Amino acid sequence: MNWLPEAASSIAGRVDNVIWFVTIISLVFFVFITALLVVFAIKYRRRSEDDETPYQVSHHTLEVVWTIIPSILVMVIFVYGFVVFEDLRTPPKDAMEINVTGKQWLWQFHYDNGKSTINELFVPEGRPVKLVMTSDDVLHSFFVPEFRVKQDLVPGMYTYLWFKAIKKGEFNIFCAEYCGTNHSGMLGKVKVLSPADFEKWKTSKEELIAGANLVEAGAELYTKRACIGCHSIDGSPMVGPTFKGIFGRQETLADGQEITVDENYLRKSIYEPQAQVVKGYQPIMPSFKGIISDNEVSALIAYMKSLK
Amino acid sequence: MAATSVEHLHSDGHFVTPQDKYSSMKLGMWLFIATEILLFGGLFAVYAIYRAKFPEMFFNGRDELSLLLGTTNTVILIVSSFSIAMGVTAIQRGKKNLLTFLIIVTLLCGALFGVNKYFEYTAKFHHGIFPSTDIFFALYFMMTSLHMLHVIVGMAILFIIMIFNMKGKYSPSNYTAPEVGALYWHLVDVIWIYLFGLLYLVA
Amino acid sequence: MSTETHELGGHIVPYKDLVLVVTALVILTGITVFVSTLDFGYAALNIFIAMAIASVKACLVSLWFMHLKFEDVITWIFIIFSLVLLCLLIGFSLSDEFLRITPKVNF
Amino acid sequence: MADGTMVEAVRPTYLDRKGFLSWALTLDHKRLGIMYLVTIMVFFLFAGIMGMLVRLELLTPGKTVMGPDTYNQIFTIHGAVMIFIVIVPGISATFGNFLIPLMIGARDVIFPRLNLFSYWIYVGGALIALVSLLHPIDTGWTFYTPYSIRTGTSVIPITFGVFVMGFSSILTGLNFIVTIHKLRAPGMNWHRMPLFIWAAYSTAVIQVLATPVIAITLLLLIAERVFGIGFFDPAKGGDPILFQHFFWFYSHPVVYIMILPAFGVISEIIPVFSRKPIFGYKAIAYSSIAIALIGFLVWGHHLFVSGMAGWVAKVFSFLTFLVAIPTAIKVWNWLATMYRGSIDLKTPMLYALGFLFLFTIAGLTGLFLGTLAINVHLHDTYFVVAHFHYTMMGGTIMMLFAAMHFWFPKMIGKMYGEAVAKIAFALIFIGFNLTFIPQFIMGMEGMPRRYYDYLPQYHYQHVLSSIGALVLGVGILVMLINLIYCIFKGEKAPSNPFGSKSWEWQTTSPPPTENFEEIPQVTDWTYGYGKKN
Repeated sequence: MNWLPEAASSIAGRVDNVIWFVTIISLVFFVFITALLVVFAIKYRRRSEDDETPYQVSHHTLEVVWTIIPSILVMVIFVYGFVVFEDLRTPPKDAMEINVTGKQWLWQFHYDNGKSTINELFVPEGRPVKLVMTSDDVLHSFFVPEFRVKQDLVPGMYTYLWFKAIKKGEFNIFCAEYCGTNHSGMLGKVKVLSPADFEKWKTSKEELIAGANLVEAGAELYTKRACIGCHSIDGSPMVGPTFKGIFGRQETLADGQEITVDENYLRKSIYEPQAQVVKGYQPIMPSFKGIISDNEVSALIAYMKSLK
Repeated sequence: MAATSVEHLHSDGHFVTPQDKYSSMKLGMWLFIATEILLFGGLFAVYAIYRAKFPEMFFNGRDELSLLLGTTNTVILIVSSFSIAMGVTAIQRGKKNLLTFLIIVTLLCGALFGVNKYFEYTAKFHHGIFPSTDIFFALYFMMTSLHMLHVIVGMAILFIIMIFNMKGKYSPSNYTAPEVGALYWHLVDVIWIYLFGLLYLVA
Repeated sequence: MSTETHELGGHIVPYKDLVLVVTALVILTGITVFVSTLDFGYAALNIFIAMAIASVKACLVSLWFMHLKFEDVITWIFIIFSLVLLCLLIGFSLSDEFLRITPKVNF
Repeated sequence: MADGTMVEAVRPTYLDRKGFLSWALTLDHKRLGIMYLVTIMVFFLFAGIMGMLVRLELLTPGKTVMGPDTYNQIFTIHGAVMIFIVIVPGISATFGNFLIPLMIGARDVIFPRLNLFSYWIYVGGALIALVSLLHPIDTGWTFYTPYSIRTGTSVIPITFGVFVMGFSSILTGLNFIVTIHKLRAPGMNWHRMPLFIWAAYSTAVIQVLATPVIAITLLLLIAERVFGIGFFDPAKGGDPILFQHFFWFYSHPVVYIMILPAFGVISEIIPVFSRKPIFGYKAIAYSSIAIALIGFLVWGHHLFVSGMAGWVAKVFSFLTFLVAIPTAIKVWNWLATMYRGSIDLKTPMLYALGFLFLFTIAGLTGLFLGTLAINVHLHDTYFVVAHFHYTMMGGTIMMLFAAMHFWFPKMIGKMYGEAVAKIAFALIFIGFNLTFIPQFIMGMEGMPRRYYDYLPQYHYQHVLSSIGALVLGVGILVMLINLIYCIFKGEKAPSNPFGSKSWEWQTTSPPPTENFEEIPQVTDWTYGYGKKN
């Protein structure tokens, strides 16, 4: 078992040093106390009802020692902890800014050139990145264990965190602040690319999956655009209606109106989800305007049509 | 502080002496007052934060409140507090009927306060002002209604004490209940003194 | 101000003292209303004066009307401790509210 | 010491009168203590089953037995019931009620009617809270805004129930403070009081001064939902973080409401079963007060990653470490009490040793969470879950169980079954560690809490944890069945089976209605074990 996840950011190693420091101190005390406990329980166990015990009520030197030593140790830990915390909280001036919005239940990332992604955060290796974050609805918390960073996203307010990835690869993003039904599904990936790859990715126009037909592209988008968080494809009920057999289905809306699900309804539901909510569901879906392009909507609709 | 005598067991079983009973009841009420300080304190903290955050909202909100009614109510409560304090002194000196009279004065003041509050509230509703209007009015309604609740409870307590007093339960050697009831009523007054300052004056 | 002790251990505050206190309270109410209509140029000064006068009034009520002046030390400890806690609650939450470092946003 | 053991049990004991009303309207602190205990154990079992369901669901990733909404509701009920209905009054209302008057040599608490009233508002509040089971709340026991404002589930009944129970807690605390001030037997000065009384006093101070803040906070939350005002709703200009400040202003001190009485219980048990005076009496007594006072000022350590101002975070971290020191001192004192003693490993002592082991882990993992840099990584992960279960379950509940065995002969007048009780202890101890040690590891690896579903990499620890929960559950059942069996079939208990010098043991078992034949005249402290040189 690995006690700590891989250290993939510049600060992670320093946080780990603090963790190891506290772990060692704790282990020493833990072993010492447990040993005393066991030794006393065995050595001084009652042998007869007439055991004689000393009347011993205090020992000043001992008491001073066992007050002073823990006091010094905890103060050392405190100072060590906040020195590293200070660095965790202070982004370098040249950090690249990426805006993050948390929604029930997806992550949305906006880059400075207008590009935006869902649940996938692309960052270059070796360059500090500052995330400027807010939430659209309730509290969320951005957590990447491998980077040892975490920060709450608070609606109506901006918070930030920074990191410098030092390893290429993919790392999990968790939502660490409870945010409702699909809290545990609010996952994302940080994809750390080499600086060159990152530039290439950033300037590339997002294409539908090359060589794929619309249905296949839609299937890919279903995961990539986080539809999967709320809509099943096997008919099981989730936060939103299932996609299985959705096209052509008769639905009753919250206001009692009856509609048939067609292309226009689906398109509208993606761009203005609150407009026509199916009865029995909470109006909580975020709008995907500006995130999912017209082409992608077409692909998604084609995919939904295929789910009979 | 420990009891020195175990002779005078009250029928309740365990009050050691009348002195102990008296000081215990008072200490109990003071602890309850400490609790009340922190209960209203939560609202004061909310007030402090939003007052600092949205000063304009608070200025505009205050302009909607009637300074005249607020001041009248302040004076009414001060007078009621005074009359019940007089009442405690009266019963300590054995003036039973004076206590009854002073409690009636206090209760009338409390009722008058409530009537004023009623007019204030209805005027607000009439102007389309509700707790949901903005944070200032949310605070205004929360603070004053919670305070009003305390006024009503205080009046109930004093009313019961008055009935017992008329039955002759209290005397210079037994005035614990009037004094403790009066303590609660003064608390209501003190809280209002702050609410008046915060809601009606500060701009 | 003079007081007499009673057999229950309570103190009797004379009528005269109570009348003095209530007069002071009404006068202070008048002052605080008057001051609130003045413009000092700083809103904070108004708050400060209003709260200072309110505190003086609260002290008068608690010390004489509520006989706090004659209570034993444990009552004082609890009341003062609750006030200190209140200040800390207000102080910490207020300072967090205003010192929270939030980044500039350039969307 | 006045010798109460001489008195033959001819006088009626407090258990003699029968009938529902004789219990429901009783003013007797001993009966109220037992009523609290029974009520709390019922809720404990209920919330415990919820906890088992949580562990069952987490046995496999994805859906095991229930959907995400149900899961969220179940962990919320588990947390809210355990915290507000079970552990807050857990020891202080049960054994506090039963023991305080007995230990200080009084006939009852000072306001017995208020005491009865507190019990019934506690029950009333708990029942109001349970109304929300019709459409269970899914916010987590912390009721964080703005989710608690937006969720469609029934937030109002449970928060209102907690509000009502808050008053029970305040009035009980008030009652205890005045009782301890005014009703101590002649000669029972502050430095002769049993340490349980010191702990109960510190607890009562927190109850009286912290509870009103949660009361007003929950009232504001209810007002937000009912009237649509916006103190905590960012959409209306409010600040959701403010709710967290207010919430933790109560809810951190509340962990000391839970744990301080446990410190009191262990300070009673260790000297008796080691036959030695408690070591460092004053240090333990004053550290209880110190914990109560400093404990008020550490609430911010729950908000380190909420975007809190840097210096505020540092002050809170500093105060958090400060509160660790008096806690550490207590552990050393308990260990020193055992040194060169004559240790009798009866069940209560086993629980006490178990407590020392578990609480050491709880305290040391608390250091991780108090350290700012580490807190960022560990906040809201399973590490936190494991940490507070070690304090609450491993600390408070273990000592509640210890107290249930230790004072069982005094409460019921019968002995508990020693052999079965030891087996139950072993199951509980092993099951508990098996449940929560894997959670520390998961937390370090980054598994967030309140997750319905999890990545396959955590599967192995979750399975271990669920097996542990099963063992723990079986252990608790064995313990309870043993105790219930012994209520009816237990051997008759002598008045002082463990040789304690504390005052509650100097009267008959079970005690007579008025506790003592004569109010004791106290001439010494209650820890005078061992041979004076």
